[in-house]
Amino acid sequence: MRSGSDLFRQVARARAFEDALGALWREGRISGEMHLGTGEEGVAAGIVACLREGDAVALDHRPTPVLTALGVDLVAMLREMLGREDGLHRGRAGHMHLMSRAHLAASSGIVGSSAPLGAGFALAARTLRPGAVAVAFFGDGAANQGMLLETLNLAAAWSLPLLLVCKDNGWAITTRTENVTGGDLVARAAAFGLETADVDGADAGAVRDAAGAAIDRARRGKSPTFLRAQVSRLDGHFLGDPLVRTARAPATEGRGLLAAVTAASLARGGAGLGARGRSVLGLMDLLRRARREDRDTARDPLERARRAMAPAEAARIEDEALAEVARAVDAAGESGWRA
Amino acid sequence: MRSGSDLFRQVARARAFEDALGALWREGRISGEMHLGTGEEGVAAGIVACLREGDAVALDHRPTPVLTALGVDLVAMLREMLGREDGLHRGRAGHMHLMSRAHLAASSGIVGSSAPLGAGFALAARTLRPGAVAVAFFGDGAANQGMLLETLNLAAAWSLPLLLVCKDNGWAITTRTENVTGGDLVARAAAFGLETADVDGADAGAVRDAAGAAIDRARRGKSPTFLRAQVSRLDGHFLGDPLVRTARAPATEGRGLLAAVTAASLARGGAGLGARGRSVLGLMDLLRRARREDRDTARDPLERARRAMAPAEAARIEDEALAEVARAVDAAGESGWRA
Amino acid sequence: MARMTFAGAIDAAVAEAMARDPRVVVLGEDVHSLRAPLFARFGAGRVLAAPISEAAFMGAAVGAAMAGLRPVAELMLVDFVGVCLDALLNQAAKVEAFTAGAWKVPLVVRTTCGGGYGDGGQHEQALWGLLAGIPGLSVVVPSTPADAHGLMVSALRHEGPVIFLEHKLLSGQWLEFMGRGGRETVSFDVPREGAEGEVTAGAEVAIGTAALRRSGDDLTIASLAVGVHRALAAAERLATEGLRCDVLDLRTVRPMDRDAIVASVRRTRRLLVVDEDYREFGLSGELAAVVLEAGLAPAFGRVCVDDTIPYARHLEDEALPSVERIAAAARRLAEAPHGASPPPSGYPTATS
Amino acid sequence: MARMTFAGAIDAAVAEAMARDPRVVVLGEDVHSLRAPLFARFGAGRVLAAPISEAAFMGAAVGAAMAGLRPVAELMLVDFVGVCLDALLNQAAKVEAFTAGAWKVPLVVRTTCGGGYGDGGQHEQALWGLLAGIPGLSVVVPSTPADAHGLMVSALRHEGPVIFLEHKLLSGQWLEFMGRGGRETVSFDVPREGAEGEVTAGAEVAIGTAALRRSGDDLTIASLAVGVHRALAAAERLATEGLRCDVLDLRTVRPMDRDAIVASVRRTRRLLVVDEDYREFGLSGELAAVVLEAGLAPAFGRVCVDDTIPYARHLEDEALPSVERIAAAARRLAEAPHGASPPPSGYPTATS
Ligand SMILES: Cc1ncc(C[n+]2csc(CCOP(=O)(O)OP(=O)(O)O)c2C)c(N)n1
Ligand SMILES: Cc1ncc(C[n+]2csc(CCOP(=O)(O)OP(=O)(O)O)c2C)c(N)n1
Ligand SMILES: [Mg+2]
Ligand SMILES: [Mg+2]
Repeated sequence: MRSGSDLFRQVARARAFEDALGALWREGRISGEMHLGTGEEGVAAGIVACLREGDAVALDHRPTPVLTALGVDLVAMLREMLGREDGLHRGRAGHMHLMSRAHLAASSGIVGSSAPLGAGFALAARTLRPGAVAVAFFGDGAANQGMLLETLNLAAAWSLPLLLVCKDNGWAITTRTENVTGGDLVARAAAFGLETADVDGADAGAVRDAAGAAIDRARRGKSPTFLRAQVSRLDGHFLGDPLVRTARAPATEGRGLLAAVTAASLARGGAGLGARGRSVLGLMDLLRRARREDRDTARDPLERARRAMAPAEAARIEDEALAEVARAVDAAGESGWRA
Repeated sequence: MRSGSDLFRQVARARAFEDALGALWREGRISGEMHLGTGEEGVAAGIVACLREGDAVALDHRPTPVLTALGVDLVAMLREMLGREDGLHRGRAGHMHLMSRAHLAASSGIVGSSAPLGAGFALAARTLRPGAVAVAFFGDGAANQGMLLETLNLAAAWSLPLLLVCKDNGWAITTRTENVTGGDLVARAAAFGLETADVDGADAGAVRDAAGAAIDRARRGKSPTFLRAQVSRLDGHFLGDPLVRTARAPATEGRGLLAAVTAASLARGGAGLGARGRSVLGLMDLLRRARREDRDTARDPLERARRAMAPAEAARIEDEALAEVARAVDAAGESGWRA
Repeated sequence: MARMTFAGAIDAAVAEAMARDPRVVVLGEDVHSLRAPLFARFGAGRVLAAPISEAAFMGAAVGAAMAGLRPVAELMLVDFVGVCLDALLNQAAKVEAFTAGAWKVPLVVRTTCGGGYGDGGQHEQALWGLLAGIPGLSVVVPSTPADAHGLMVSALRHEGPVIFLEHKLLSGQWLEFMGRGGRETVSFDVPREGAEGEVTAGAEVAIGTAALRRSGDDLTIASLAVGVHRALAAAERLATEGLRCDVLDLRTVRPMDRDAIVASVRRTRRLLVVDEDYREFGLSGELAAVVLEAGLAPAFGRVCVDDTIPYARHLEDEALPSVERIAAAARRLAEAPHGASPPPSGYPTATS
Repeated sequence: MARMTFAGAIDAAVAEAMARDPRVVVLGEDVHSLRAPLFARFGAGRVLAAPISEAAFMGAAVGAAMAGLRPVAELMLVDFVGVCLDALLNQAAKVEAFTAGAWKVPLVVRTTCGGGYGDGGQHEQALWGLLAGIPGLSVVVPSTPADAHGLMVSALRHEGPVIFLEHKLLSGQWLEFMGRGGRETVSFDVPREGAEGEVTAGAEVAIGTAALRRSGDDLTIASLAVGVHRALAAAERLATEGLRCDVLDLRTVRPMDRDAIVASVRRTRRLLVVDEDYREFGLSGELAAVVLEAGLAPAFGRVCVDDTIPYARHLEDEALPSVERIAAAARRLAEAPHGASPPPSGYPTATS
């Protein structure tokens, strides 16, 4: 297990990398939906700190914090996301499908699919590499996806060396998980016969400690664990998230939407006033929450980790991380190759 | 709600019908996999007793006890299973797809699919027929199917007027549910935010009482319920179940299988002795259980219901049921139509 | 007549149906925000935000349709159909057949498809061939706002299940959502006639009818959705070279408008299929069968997607049917004698 | 050489691979009893009985294959693929493409298909066309014990995902399980050459190679699985009428053996596809495209399944490709001039 400054370094590296991705995306150099992992860096750092060679990880649509912590080459990843022939996957995969066979790490953009994938990694670990484990990362929204629910059961039934990590940010795109979820996710997992843990995902150390116990158990062939890490979504669902944009600038960015909603809520034919009112209030509440969480420092794992460090040490490590990523961005953008 | 003798009558009718199906199947007049509902008649009778016009039921691969209790025409059903052009569905559907639009009843042979179907019935009920409810029937094996697990959540999240009935017979074909299931199914459902009930499914009255409370709650728009009814599989997974046949007559019916298993367990290359032994013991245990449950009277809902009745009354009702079904079989077999 | 965007034209059809018919409900992930105007007007009872449980809510939509509602179930991307195919394959598509016509499933599945904005191979598929292969389903794929509106009007009145595919490059709302995200720094090759146009409110477009978008006697280009616009651009270019093309917009994949295809190909004796779906075992093959069954022996070619769509924009552009690829394939066909296709270049053979 | 049943030939290939290679594991519902000999020999660690959670265990099989195992994942019936398609469509089929070849998924999906024993429309589908439409998958459908063995041997050595379809009418074990159930009172039209035959243990049959089962210059009948045997019987009958047929057993659907098809049709100039899968948007259409692309213009016909398979045995017999339907279609093709298919009788048209 790594020390506090190691954890901090991984959180800082991950954040620097995510921020670099944000800049590249805004410049139009990364295409499609870019889901940043900002807010999840503590989970990534804490869990990767417990892993060793031969362990495997299955990732969702926010794979980068875990991949940076695992030590996957930053330049190769950046080049991949820039769509370059010299990228990690020669530009074939993109941000939702970053993989590294050497690290036994694979991501997928289908919500929930990381769970069965992780179960398979765990099965292979048990069969071929006794003592090795697998970790599957997913969100709270994914926890309602059938294949994931099936995997909670499968992991328990087969007693797989698997850690299921739910990065619970309370959101699935524009849906509040509490509005579409029955019961509590930790209790749910426990009812499937899994061990459970519930931690503050902004606290990398707490994550590391909880995951460490679970992973040790898994290495010894004991029952699998569901770990819920409460995190915050610092940059909306993806970059350019219309909810965040509307929340930030209702008068400009949100104008079209708000006008359409208002007109519709007054249109002839439809539900009664009460139901219409509840709808409009519901939408307002989403905007309010989106605004509150937008780059919310209170639940920022980087802020949190920084506070636990000597300021000078923290600054040095952050500078190093920023420099490392800046070098990677420079290297990634180097010519010698053009689309 | 119906009285005890009404319940008994439905149990007796359902059993008479299932037995008639068994005879027709053995005669080769019904094709394919014939899953009888023997052992589940108490559940069917108890729950249908709580239903009224406008309610809907979604059924699995053992639909007939519920359909007979609902009053679906026996002759039309028999003709359907005989594959006749004058059958309920002109021979297009067969035993796994019996439906009745008039009764809002539909069955499906895909394990777990009755749950979402029932949720949809419940949604339509709430929207179009306030006060009406839907019931989804399924087995314990189905409780590990993704779409069913998703439906536990959906029912809770949307607060649907739905009763989810798990006919728990401990089996899925040759698999003991306990061997592939984490946790307890009732606790699992509760963790999804559902109300729950756990009853002896051989006791039609107990089923009726538990279902009655749940259905009343649903009619009033309160939270949906998961009801587990413990039942026994009296005729194996389907008619001709090789497990049952082997258990009944290991020396004749099971000879091929047992010889192959023995040879394989001694073959060179493979697992160590311990693992092989556990496998063989596991298979023996399945045979032992299958033999024990084969037409086990102790957990037979008909026996149970009979005991609670005055013997003469019981005999009269059973005779009526047998006569009704015998007439239906005669009528179904009437010529005037040939394939 | 009114000018509408592609997505707006669909929304208008849905809104009108909801206002008229209380049985019409919308359900799916994020519909409260993606269809915020409908949510504000019709309330949470008829615009139901679902968890990420496509199998459950799609199956529920089937049940709801059987029990009297007319649900519009939204599957965010057709790529996700793999988690809920059973509801379509074994339930929605089969109830009518199982009941010999007695019980129908008036369900509309509204879903997005297609690429051209760099989202990678799990988010840009077409998959209409896979869905059209299922007897019992209708599959429609409009290319203009008018057709999008008219086909949705028809779908909402249809007695059976209809899969309605909305191409993300035509649907400004989706392209903004998944591709642009408010950026000025990216651009997409959006077909203008597809993204916005005149719409007659309430005007049906019958399911199963193709539309001839351009006439020319030398070659038939059959396509749908974005492919139609690419084909029209290619035809324009080819016309300057003296090659005149029919451009047939299929609009519906299943049931296929065999008559329209046969009529065109009988005249042109050359058929080029432009299909953003995977090349093999799908729409393009079916069109080959249709013309052969009609006793025609056209020169035949196809411009399709051959493999998993790559992420990189330049690779994606090569993978998706482009004006260049279409024009080149058309020229090859034009050189071939009637009834003899030129050997397709670079196809892998099974024994290689 | 040894005489084996169809299922026995497959089991033998799996057992041999398991004995040789500790990476080979079997998982699926009821495999402890359905593969009881393997379970007894290799233990629960390598023969894993799964809950009815196809999406989870199929996805797990993909992950296991990526992480070093060679799983044989059993999907009881291919009809159930709707609950786990995502694992095949978006995971197994795409990992190699996403990683530009760096990471492969050596997964075998063993599943049963096909009708002929009265089990109804949700349990007798073929669906190989749907699966073959997915780039990245291989799909094999053997018709004899030797091919079943040889294709399983190849599948177990293959570096990518292979869907191995086992027809229930050929596989005595499955037919007994789902159709006969120990009864003497029922009978099935089982092709004898398909159900049992000589097998050379360990002999590979390469994926992607068709086999010519019978030669004749008048007409090519292309088929697979049970259809091959029906086609052979029809060809026998047609021979007495002076019509000589090539019967081509495709064996693999994807990748298609284009060369074998083209070579045969070039000679016969007539192509009849006999396909137990749904007629439209699948294998039969793809074969039409293959011959057109090769510059051939054969008379073309197809004998397929048109709609949801009905339960009643007599209706089912009419719905599945039969010797009678094949022979009748062949005669129609023989009467047509080369390059002009006779109009197919009774197809619905989209505009009707
Ligand atoms: C099966 C499937 N359904 C829907 C989507 C679209 N989608 C992408 S991310 C997302 C939300 C996921 O929520 P959660 O799992 O909580 O992760 P978060 O984005 O909050 O990190 C959705 C619905 C998808 N990719 N896959
Ligand atoms: C999705 C799916 N997977 C597998 C099957 C095959 N199958 C039919 S019944 C059955 C067992 C079902 O067990 P359970 O739900 O407990 O019902 P029971 O048969 O015990 O009444 C299985 C696996 C199926 N029909 N559908
Ligand atoms: Mg979330
Ligand atoms: Mg059971």
